[in-house]
Amino acid sequence: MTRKTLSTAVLIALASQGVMSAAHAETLRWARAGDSLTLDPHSQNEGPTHTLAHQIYEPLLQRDMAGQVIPALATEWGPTDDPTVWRFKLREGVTFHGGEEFNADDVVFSLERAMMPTSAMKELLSSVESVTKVDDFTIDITTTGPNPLMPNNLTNLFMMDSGWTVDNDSAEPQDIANGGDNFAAKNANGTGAYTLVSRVVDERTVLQANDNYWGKGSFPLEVTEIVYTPIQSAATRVAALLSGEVDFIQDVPVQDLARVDETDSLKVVKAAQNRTIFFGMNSGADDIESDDVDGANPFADVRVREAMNMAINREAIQRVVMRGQSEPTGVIMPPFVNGWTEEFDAYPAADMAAAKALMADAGYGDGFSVVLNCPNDRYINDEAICQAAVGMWAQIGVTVNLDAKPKAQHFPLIQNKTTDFYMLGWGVPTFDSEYIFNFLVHSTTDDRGSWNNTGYSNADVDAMIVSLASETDLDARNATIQSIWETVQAETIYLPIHNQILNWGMKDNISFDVQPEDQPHFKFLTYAN
Amino acid sequence: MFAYIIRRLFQGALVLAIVGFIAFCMFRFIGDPYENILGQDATVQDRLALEERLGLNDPIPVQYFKFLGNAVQGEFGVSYRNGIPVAEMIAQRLPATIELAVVSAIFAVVLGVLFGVYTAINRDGFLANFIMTSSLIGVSLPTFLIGILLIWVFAVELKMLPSFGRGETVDVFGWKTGLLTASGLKSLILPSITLGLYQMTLVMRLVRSEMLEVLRTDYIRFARARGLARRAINFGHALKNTLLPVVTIIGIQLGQIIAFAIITETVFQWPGVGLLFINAVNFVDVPIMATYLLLVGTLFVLINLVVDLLYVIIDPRLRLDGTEAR
Amino acid sequence: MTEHTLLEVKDLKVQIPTRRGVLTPVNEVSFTIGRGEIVGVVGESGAGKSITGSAIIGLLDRPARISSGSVTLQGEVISGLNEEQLRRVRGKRIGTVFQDPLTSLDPLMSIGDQLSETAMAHLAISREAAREKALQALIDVGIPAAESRLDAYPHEFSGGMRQRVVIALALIGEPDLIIADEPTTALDVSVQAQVLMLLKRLCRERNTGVMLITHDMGVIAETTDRVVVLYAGRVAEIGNTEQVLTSAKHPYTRGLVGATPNPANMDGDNARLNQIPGSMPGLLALPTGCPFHPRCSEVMPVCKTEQPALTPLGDTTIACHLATEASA
Amino acid sequence: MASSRLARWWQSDVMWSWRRSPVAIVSTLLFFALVAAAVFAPLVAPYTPFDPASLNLMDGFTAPMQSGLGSGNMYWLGTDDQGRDIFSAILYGMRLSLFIGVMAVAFAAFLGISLGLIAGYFGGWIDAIIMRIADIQLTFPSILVAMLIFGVARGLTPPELRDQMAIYVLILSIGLSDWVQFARTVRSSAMVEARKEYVQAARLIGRSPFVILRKHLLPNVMSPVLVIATISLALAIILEATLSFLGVGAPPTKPSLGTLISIGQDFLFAGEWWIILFPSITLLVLALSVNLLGDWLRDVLNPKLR
Repeated sequence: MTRKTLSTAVLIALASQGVMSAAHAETLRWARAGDSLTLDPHSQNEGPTHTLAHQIYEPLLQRDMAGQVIPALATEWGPTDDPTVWRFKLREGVTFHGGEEFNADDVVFSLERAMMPTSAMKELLSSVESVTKVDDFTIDITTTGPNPLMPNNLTNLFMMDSGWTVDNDSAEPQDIANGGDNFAAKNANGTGAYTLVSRVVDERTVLQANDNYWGKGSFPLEVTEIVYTPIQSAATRVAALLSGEVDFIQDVPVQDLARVDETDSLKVVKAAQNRTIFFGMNSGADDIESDDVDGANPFADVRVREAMNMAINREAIQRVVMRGQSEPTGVIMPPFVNGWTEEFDAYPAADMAAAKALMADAGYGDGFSVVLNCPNDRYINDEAICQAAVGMWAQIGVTVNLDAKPKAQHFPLIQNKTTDFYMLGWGVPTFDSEYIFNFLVHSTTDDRGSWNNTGYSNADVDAMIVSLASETDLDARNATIQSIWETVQAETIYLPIHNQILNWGMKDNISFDVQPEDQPHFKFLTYAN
Repeated sequence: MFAYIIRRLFQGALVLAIVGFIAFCMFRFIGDPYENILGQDATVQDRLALEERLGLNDPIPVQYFKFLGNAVQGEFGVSYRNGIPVAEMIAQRLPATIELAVVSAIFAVVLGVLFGVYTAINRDGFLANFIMTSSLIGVSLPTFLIGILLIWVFAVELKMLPSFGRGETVDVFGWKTGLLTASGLKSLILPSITLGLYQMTLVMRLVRSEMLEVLRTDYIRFARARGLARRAINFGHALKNTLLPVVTIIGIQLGQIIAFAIITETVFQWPGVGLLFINAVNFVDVPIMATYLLLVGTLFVLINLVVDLLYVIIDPRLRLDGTEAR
Repeated sequence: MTEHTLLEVKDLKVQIPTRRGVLTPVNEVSFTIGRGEIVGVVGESGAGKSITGSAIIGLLDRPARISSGSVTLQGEVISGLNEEQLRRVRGKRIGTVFQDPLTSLDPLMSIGDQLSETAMAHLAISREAAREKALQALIDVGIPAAESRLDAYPHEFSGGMRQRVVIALALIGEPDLIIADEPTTALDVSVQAQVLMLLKRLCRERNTGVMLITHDMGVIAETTDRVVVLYAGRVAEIGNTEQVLTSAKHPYTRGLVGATPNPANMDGDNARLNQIPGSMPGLLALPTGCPFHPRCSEVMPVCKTEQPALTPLGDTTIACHLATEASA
Repeated sequence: MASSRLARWWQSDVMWSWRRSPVAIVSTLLFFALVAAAVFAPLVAPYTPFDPASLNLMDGFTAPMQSGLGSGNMYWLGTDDQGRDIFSAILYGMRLSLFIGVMAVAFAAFLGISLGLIAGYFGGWIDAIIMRIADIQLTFPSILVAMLIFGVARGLTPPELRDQMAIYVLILSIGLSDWVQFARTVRSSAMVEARKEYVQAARLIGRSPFVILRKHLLPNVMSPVLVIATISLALAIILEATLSFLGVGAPPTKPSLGTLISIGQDFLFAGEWWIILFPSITLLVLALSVNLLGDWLRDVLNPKLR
């Protein structure tokens, strides 16, 4: 198995690094915009919640700081002769923080727990039919059909101790929506590098290095204590870093990067993020309400969509709004996603004259007006990007009324299909195009297309998307992905802007790479001296 | 007297019920919690199922009376965001807000009364005019700007005071206080100045103008004619009479302090109920929002009641019948 | 000044600078009050009575000030004293009774406290002694059940009772002089006489001089020994009360007396009051010469050009050209 | 005739003390200069910051007295993150802030005076109800009122009207939080006036209450109302800025002074100080001049302090 050898190599490299570093006591004061929502690892599928869980709990496989899949609680894995059955060898000699031994029963328990109705992780395991114990340190996962990418779905699925969880009445994931409150939401017992010392929600969480961690020697583990403080206001968060009250922050506002970088004791580390920002518009309806055109939908005309795509000056947005902290793109996926090509990524140069000509061709030479819905607290400078785009479209005669709102009010508009023109950002946790197609391209049905608010519906494309799930021939599968993308790009159903770049600000004696999913694993962190 | 308190409490409860209902109705328009609860991987089916489970399909009055019925029993529901009982979250956050509000109020009232008395007594003095004019700067800048400027100067540039949070806290009979540790006290300085400055200016200006009026009354003139010492006149007679209208305003201002704490807590990441409320607004966490409003409403009703009672204590004219406190 | 003289006001001039010029509400006023003597100061409103009273105890409201002249109390000039020195004069040596008992008392302090506070400010006595004294003061002014009312607040007293309290406050520092500014004007007619009699009795008992400011000739007649008539800030006439009432020399005084209902000057069916025609001029528009001349029934040419000097005429002293003529 | 009336006005007590108060003169001049600049913003401003088509994004973050990279235009006070000329944005933003402030105060004054007159004139249960509502209103802090109204209005208005909606919601919510002061003051004056003979007489000869209220009571309460209105204007401008900070204020495409400041605070640590500094100074000077004016008016118009 090539995957296995690669993983082993990574582990060896890490091990040697780990041996070199000194193990002195270091407290890391860490701040980001939001707090983890719960300690129950299966109750929320959300970035900050996973980040904290990753310090305490571990999945079978995890992504390292470069985004590569590496072994965690599984040491070896691969499909068996039956392509619907995957076999995982488990790490031996691992104990939970409470002293319980980790074994196959815990894995079966944890994965089954994650598939329960109250779990927020169940979609990631929707293709899983059963999890069976082979022996104490081997399990099999059976899927409904061949699923070549199944392991990618396991990197955020954390392992809990079956005894501890059941004994504490937490056999089912915390049902947040129904007001469920369980022991596991406030307490934690993982196998991870850090144990929970204390936690006050939204205020302060303290973690301490796990003395019995199996990865001692394999990971640097230089941080011995983590103090995690959510700081919501961007200005205050930066101020806390500048004044030396915290050592490490996520979500540095782009405008403050230079200041942080120039400060003697601080530095900024960057990496491309797994998230593309784009505009969607309702091209499927015959008429839309939020425009001033009677009886017609200007977005239904592909020339209008192309003109609007062409009017966006992505470089200007990158330079001014994002201060260089973005990668302009012509497709709604970041480069590391399977299916990405340079051709798709190429975007049209801003050309107002050509755009105006297209508008005239389409019969909208005098322009039209429409409402754009935009979040103002979700993506990096989301509202400023919308404003800038509004100005650019104004130059080709499209009067866009901007309606910017907090994410809690913005996303329901998309999900309830009550917006005709909106901004959205999309991350691809599976690193594969199918995930994008399922949510954003497939026409809206009960189990697909829940985020496709464009009204775009193409039976051929839908059929191709459905076929991806069970296609075992990777080449054929990739070819299908290519052809779906070609259709999607030709129709300009979305207007991509850029891929975000992640920035972490930290003390300059810290050596830490930015993880593309914005998931710092502090066991990898090292200090310069 | 007793009947009077009962009547005020009854009125207060009525006010609360109305406030709660208006607030509850209004929240229906703020947004939907679905996306936040379910995450981006959710399907349409998931959403419908959630709607059913949360009871969001019930008519609004039904939802409201459910909420109110539970609230009377001290059951405020559970946060949509992280599943923790609202009562628990509020109880955890309340000490932070109360400490901030009380310290700010003390700052505002003590300095406000002192400056107000000083500027009234020395009406045309240079220092008095200077205080009066510079106090106007305090009310001519929005609170959030003052907070950010304070952080910029004292935390970022001078590195003298913390920019966020409430420092170390100590548990005293279940009440987490920051008043007993050095870092807790240091953390209080900037937020309480930010929060109290505006109110201080208001109190000061109010005390000054009331005091100026009182100083012109016959009984002050008569007190002077009786040959009482200046200090006895200014503090024994004039200030006491000044405080009568001031107490009402201070009561109202205390309510304003709790409301404006939302801004201060946002700027300074102060872990109080105001920050909780703003987070809840962003997250459409209706149980928290509704409970916060009820809490604030209750506080105001109580403050008003206390103010009315204080009135009776200060003003002997109200003691005999005591039925009408105004 | 004789040794019996308690207070001497000499050429007192009070000025108020305003945007329309300097007003002189009190202009070269001179008079004396002897020990145990009750002197009435009478005139229409705006004549400068109250300001004179305020000027004596140094309680002029800014920007009014004494621009010249002097006030001498028991041989000591008190018009130039500083605030602290004046404080020791007020209440201790000069007691004051204001017009409106409703507003003279601090509504938030019990009258017992107000009394003992005043006593302690002036007499070196303990709190208990002060309270004793306060009780005695209340008994002296005839408050019934005084002991039980020490802790009562002003609003619990009727108007007449309140003015008694005010008198008690004025007397508690054992002053030599009382300045009573319209002490009964705000009271019901029925209690006016009682309060006046009380004031008169107490002052006689203690040999306290009284400056009784009023616009009511009836009060003057019943209470005072001597009377000072003010008109437009100047003394018009000073004399024995009886003499002034029966044979006033100044046309203005005659007018005042004639305007007061009095059985003595009512004759049968023609019983009607004499009115002084016109009204007192504003301080900004004082006529030249004698300020009274536009209203005077006996006006002479000289009155329009020259201000008459204060001249003794018989038992009284008047400022009128008639007097000058008579004496010339 | 007109000139003599003007002369009489100039000689009036208020104007007399105005001429003698340097603070009053300076603050009046400042205030009217700012108002004029705001009213004539389209004529004064070199750019049109509310027109998105005129913005050149590449001019963003131009420092004061520098030329933008995109257009080469010169910007006296620099530009913001969208390439908007700060100087022009301040003028237009002040226009918006003043409009919201004046309209909010006018609304509060109208509501407060009407209710205050009615309560004071009629008394009884009408008075009791109105004053009870006022008490409830007082217990509810202005920012919460504004946030709630804003939330509802956002749900109810059609999306294309949201920009205008924000402005009227601000007017409504600031006005609603402010009428109680007017009502209380007017009520107490009205109660005193309503008992006077001329009003009783007017009542007896059968004049309608409306006429009595307007002709007899209203003129008597105007001077305290003027004082409250002035101070409320400053408060309203500040409150508008605060609400913009909380995200319930004027939209960033048409920024008010407060919105400009809250945009600018994001760039304070980044060294782009001009985005926050100039709007803050303008807000400070505007509110300060109104406050000083209000202070002076109160001293002049308050007979108890003269």
